Amino acid sequence: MVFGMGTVVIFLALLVFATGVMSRTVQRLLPDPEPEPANPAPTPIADTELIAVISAAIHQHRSRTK
Amino acid sequence: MVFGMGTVVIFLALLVFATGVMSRTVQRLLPDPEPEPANPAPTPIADTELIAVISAAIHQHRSRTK
Amino acid sequence: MVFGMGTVVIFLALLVFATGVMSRTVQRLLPDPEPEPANPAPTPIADTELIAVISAAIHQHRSRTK
Amino acid sequence: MENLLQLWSSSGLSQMTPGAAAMIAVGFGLLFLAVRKGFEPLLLVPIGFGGILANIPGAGLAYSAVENAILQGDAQLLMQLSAVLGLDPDAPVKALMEAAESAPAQVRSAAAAMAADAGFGNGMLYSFYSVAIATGVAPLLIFMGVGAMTDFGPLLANPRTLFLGAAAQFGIFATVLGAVSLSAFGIMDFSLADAAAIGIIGGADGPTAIYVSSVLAPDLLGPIAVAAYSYMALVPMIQPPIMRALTTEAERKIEMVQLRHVSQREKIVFPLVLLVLVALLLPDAAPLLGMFCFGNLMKECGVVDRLTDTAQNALINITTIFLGLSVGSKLVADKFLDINTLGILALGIVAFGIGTASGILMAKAMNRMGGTPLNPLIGSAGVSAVPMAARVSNKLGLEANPHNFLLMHAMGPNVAGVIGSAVAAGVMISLVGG
Amino acid sequence: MENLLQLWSSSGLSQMTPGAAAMIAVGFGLLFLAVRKGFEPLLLVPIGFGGILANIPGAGLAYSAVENAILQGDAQLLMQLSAVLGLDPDAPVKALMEAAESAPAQVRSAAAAMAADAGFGNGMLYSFYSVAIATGVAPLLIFMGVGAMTDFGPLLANPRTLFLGAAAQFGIFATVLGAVSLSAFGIMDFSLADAAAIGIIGGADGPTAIYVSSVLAPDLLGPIAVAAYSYMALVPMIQPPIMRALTTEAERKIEMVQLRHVSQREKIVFPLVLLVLVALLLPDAAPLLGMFCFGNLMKECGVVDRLTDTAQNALINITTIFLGLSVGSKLVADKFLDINTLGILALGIVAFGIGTASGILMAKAMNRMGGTPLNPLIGSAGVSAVPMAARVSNKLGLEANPHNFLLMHAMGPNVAGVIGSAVAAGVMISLVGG
Amino acid sequence: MENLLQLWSSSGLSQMTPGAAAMIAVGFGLLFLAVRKGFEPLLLVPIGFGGILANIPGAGLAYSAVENAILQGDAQLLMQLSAVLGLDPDAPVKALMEAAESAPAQVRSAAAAMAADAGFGNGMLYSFYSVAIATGVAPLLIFMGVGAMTDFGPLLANPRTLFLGAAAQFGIFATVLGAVSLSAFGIMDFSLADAAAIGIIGGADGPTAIYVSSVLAPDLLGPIAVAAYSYMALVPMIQPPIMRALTTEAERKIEMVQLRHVSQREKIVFPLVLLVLVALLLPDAAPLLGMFCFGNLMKECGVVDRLTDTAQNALINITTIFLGLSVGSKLVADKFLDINTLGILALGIVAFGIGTASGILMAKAMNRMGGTPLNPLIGSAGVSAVPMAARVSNKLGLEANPHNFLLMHAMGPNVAGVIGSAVAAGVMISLVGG
Ligand code: NA
Ligand code: NA
Ligand code: NA
Repeated sequence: MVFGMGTVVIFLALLVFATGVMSRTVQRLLPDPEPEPANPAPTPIADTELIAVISAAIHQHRSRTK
Repeated sequence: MVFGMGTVVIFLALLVFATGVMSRTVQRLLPDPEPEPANPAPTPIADTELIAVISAAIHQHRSRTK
Repeated sequence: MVFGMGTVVIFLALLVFATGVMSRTVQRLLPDPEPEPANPAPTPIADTELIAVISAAIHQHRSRTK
Repeated sequence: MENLLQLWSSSGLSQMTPGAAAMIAVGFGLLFLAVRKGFEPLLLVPIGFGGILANIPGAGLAYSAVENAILQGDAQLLMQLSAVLGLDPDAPVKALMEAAESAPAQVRSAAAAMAADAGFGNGMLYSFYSVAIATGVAPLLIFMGVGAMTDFGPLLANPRTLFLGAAAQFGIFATVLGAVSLSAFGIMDFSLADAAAIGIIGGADGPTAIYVSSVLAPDLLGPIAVAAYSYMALVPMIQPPIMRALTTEAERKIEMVQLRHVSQREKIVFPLVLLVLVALLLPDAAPLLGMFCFGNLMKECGVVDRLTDTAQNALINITTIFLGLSVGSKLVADKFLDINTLGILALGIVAFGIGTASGILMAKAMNRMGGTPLNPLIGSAGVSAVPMAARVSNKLGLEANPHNFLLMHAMGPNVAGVIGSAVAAGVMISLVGG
Repeated sequence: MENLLQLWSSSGLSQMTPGAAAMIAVGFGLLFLAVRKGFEPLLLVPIGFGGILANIPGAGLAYSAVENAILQGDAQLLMQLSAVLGLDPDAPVKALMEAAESAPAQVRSAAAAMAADAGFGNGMLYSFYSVAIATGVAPLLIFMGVGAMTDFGPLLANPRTLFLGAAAQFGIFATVLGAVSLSAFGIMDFSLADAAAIGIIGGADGPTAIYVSSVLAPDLLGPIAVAAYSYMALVPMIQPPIMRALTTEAERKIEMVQLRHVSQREKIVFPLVLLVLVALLLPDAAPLLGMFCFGNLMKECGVVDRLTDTAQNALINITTIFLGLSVGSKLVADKFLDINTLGILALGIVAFGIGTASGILMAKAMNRMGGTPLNPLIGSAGVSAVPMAARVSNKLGLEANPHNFLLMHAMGPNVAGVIGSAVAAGVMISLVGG
Repeated sequence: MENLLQLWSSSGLSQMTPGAAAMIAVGFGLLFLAVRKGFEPLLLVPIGFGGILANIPGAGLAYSAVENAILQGDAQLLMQLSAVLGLDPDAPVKALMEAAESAPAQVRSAAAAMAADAGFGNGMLYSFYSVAIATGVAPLLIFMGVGAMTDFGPLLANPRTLFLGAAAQFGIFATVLGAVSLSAFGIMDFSLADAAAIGIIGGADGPTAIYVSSVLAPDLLGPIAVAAYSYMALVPMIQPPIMRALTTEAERKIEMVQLRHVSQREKIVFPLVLLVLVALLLPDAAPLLGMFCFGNLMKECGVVDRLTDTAQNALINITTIFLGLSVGSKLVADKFLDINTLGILALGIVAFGIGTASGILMAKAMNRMGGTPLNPLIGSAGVSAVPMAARVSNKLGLEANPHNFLLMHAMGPNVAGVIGSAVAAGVMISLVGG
């Protein structure tokens, strides 16, 4: 069982090491591309769109509750 | 077959009896906790919340219909 | 392999023929019923309904995002 | 040229038989009823389509590897198979096919090994049937899903309606007697097990009928399933005349008192009460009613909503697809085109009628014995066919009295009918199959 | 009259044994804990319900066809089965049942053929168990789904927390030694394989425990699974006293620096790094960790979202239903009501305690060795029990210091604990099962 | 110490072979293509990952119990297995492995019993393969799902485009001839069945290729599936040069008349017409096209929407996960790293090229024969690779004429190509496998 526990610790120590190497490598060689400017702030919605949204919501609601 | 039909009737009669006992026991010993005041009457929604809701609905709608 | 290719072509030729016959038959004998006037133009929604819809949307949104 | 001949001899046209053609027509008929008439489409579309596939000549989709080897193997293979199955070297194909189904398990597995070595495999629909129905798992999963969709509230508010669900099962037992009598008079040829499986059609519950029939009479599963689902779809046509004939205008006008509120905890405990009764009294109904109670408990307990959602949707839908196609595999001509099928269809509708009548008469009897009066129209809902039969009760109630909303009242006997026919199924398996 | 006797003799009441009654009570107890107390309901509802079904007398739902034939067959069939299984004609039922499980594969298949010919079939829960657990597939699919729901971000931001996940596995190995000692002193009767399977309870990871136990000790799977999920649910009660005893007020107040941002690409590469290490060093952990990494890669790579969605929902839910019912099949009285079960429950809670303590002590030791200080409260999260253990760390941290949000910091050791116990599982299988 | 040696000898590093390392690299290559380049990620992520898992040394995930016993058993077990498999006691491992696959069914089941008694089990990926692919069920369910997502509207509006889908299958048959020639000249070593399975790559339809290959050449399934999906992903690179070379600027500018409206009822009847033709003429295509038509009928009939939804989502996703991992199990080094694999890859791309060219030339020929002119660019879409090939047609059309929207017009031949290659598959199975 000492061997068993030792194996677990050694395995995870290797994983700590490998993860460290991986993270540094990825950060240097493969940085994430510029994050896209997520969801832009919701702009005021025109009346027609409002109606459309609401009717979609109604429709959705009905199809759910039927 | 008479035995068969008899068994069905006796089984369901026992079930009527057991259900009655169960219902009375539960109502006495384990009444449902005070029902939470369900959905409170929809209060007037502030404009910001309205926008949030609508944008959520739009987003939902789009992610559905794409 | 010539037979193989020939079979494919003959099969699909028969399918072209059968499809043509089918389409003409269906169009003559089983025309689609008058299409229902889809979703009627969304009429102005009374205030109470609006509130109901919005609270449904909120509820839906919350139950989704919880 | 040889290739051409090979293609032609393996084509469907060259192998078509009148029986196969007739069964393909039956399959199209079922599709027509399902798509145009709205007859239980969730089951009859897969069943009808599976029936067509099963009868494609030369494809062997509904046959096991051994059956395919018998039907398509060369003379030498047939002789070897005859030897393994313990038949004469020149035994007819029909005898081989029967032996392939009824031989002892080790003989069948030796024959299967021989067919596999000769390159034959199980047909697709046969495989579906083996996994979905022969093991019983598909009807049980459907029952779990149905349980997860059932609201016992109306039943708990008025448990007396369980008697209506009991009475409507009389159709089942009367039909068994009918089937046994037909055989006694030599008109049909049903064993007691066959008769029991046929009777269950009167339970108006598709998965129960399939489950019982897979245990007691697998050969009759095709016509029994088709009859069960067809008649369930026909409930709005079959029941009203019987309901009108057995009730007076005054009875149909009876308004029922509003149902009491049923607490969530009662709904949680009820499936457990039912489970205990089943465990104590009728273990043979434990698979069906156990899965039903399990689905219902998942729904009502409120702490495993993601499992409930899956049981009500993905899992029951997947199961329905395979169940339907598997039932279709039993629509092969040589099993379906039989005088017995007509007998099954006739007995099935009789069972429906008797069940409907018994439910109504029981409601009238209960009114005579006193207590809050029941509108006898809800008695017919005891056959199950959820929720169609309850809707029929509601419709006739409204016709007689425009303020008479029976729907919720009829849901009580309606779900009681599901329990009732599952109990009847357990009784049948216990008496006949044990 | 004969019918009545037949029905009565096949009823549950006439066949009820005290053991079955006790196990049905245990099943209701598990349901109560799951529904009222919220103990891991996703698993304990199906397990509890399955346990009740398994013990319905006469239904035989948890038994194989051969076992059902032994329990319900007539004298002649029993003699034939004894002959096939290589026992005396008058061998007691208990010996037959054991032979039915432990005989060579070909003998078992001959006995199965004989039972099938006599009309006996596998019980529903036995079939579920065969497909879902005996093949190992259900725990693996759960692991895939868990992988598809796991965010390794906090772990990648602070990989040192992997050591906490390693330390907490000490509970596993200490428990194995404990189980072996108990057997050496003659107090219990566990083989080394049994001990290894019991130890894994200390990993606080249900599917891992079920997987290891299905490989090393199928007979103990019932109590092991029940112990694992029950103690996982009890983490908020078991851990806090140990955490308070082993840390000072000052240590609990340590605020941890905010975690760095982890890029998407690191998250994509990490499961592959883990997979390579597993492949190179510990192939016996490859099924568990391979499926875990697969699920995680599907989630992070972002190009197979529809598969990820299915792995996180429909597939894991379906698997959970069958896994739970299958575990329930191991709650039959004659397998569960055993002094060993008490030993398993006792050893399991010891394993939890030691794992919790080891995680905390490791955190304190790492603080002594320098580097950015860790709040030792996150050490206890190394046992896994995701995300409960991390929440417990967070709660105790907030008690000591209202500005101390440990949740994200504790998620690192928490998911490390999942990896750690899967590694420990591989080691066990390699050392004991190989 | 002994424990350490046991762990080391069971580790992957000590058992790693150059072949396994190379195949793990191939697996990572497939993942890279899928994740970074977007090559058919839904299939290539599971296939690539499965390929890595299959080659983890010592894990034996892709091997049956018997194969694992041969690879890891002791000398005595190997001698016993040799005896059962009918080989010399000192037969080399390679001979044993071959016998384990090709021995008669009863011998294989005796060997399996022996391996089970010695404690060996089927590897996880082997189990997935047995259930998902060896039975044929996974490709069929994918086909059902694809059917449930296919809109035949454009095809029905212009049924002549079926000829384009027919012509593009010429790549299949030319490739079969090529593979047979390569073998005749001794360059490769393909049987006729192998050649037929390889040819299907030219059908540009993954599930069809896997289905045919599982029936005719299971040993080549790995490279065939990889080639099929890789080339489908490469369609935007493979097709345009061929399309430009075979068409004139004027031809590419041809605008096509708008498609007529197709009624819902035509769409409902079409899958039934196709089914009848298959039933009458080509039963060997019935499983593939039957399930395809079934899925399409469910979608169009509009009365079983919940089944359609499941077929399009949960069911096809679950199947895709298992199909991909199962294909990965065929990427073990000793089956994949073979000169034949290079031949398959080379023949596959030739098949794609010929199919593309045939489709275009057919469109040009049809224009000469009169009728409403077709833009020959839509001919290339006849290879299938839905909807990629149609998008390529559209893109080249827009390049030549900014008002020329070919997408919907190309969808006709595109779905015709799916039917065409399924028909070709049926022809192959009928001619070669029968
Ligand atoms: Na019923
Ligand atoms: Na753990
Ligand atoms: Na194609």
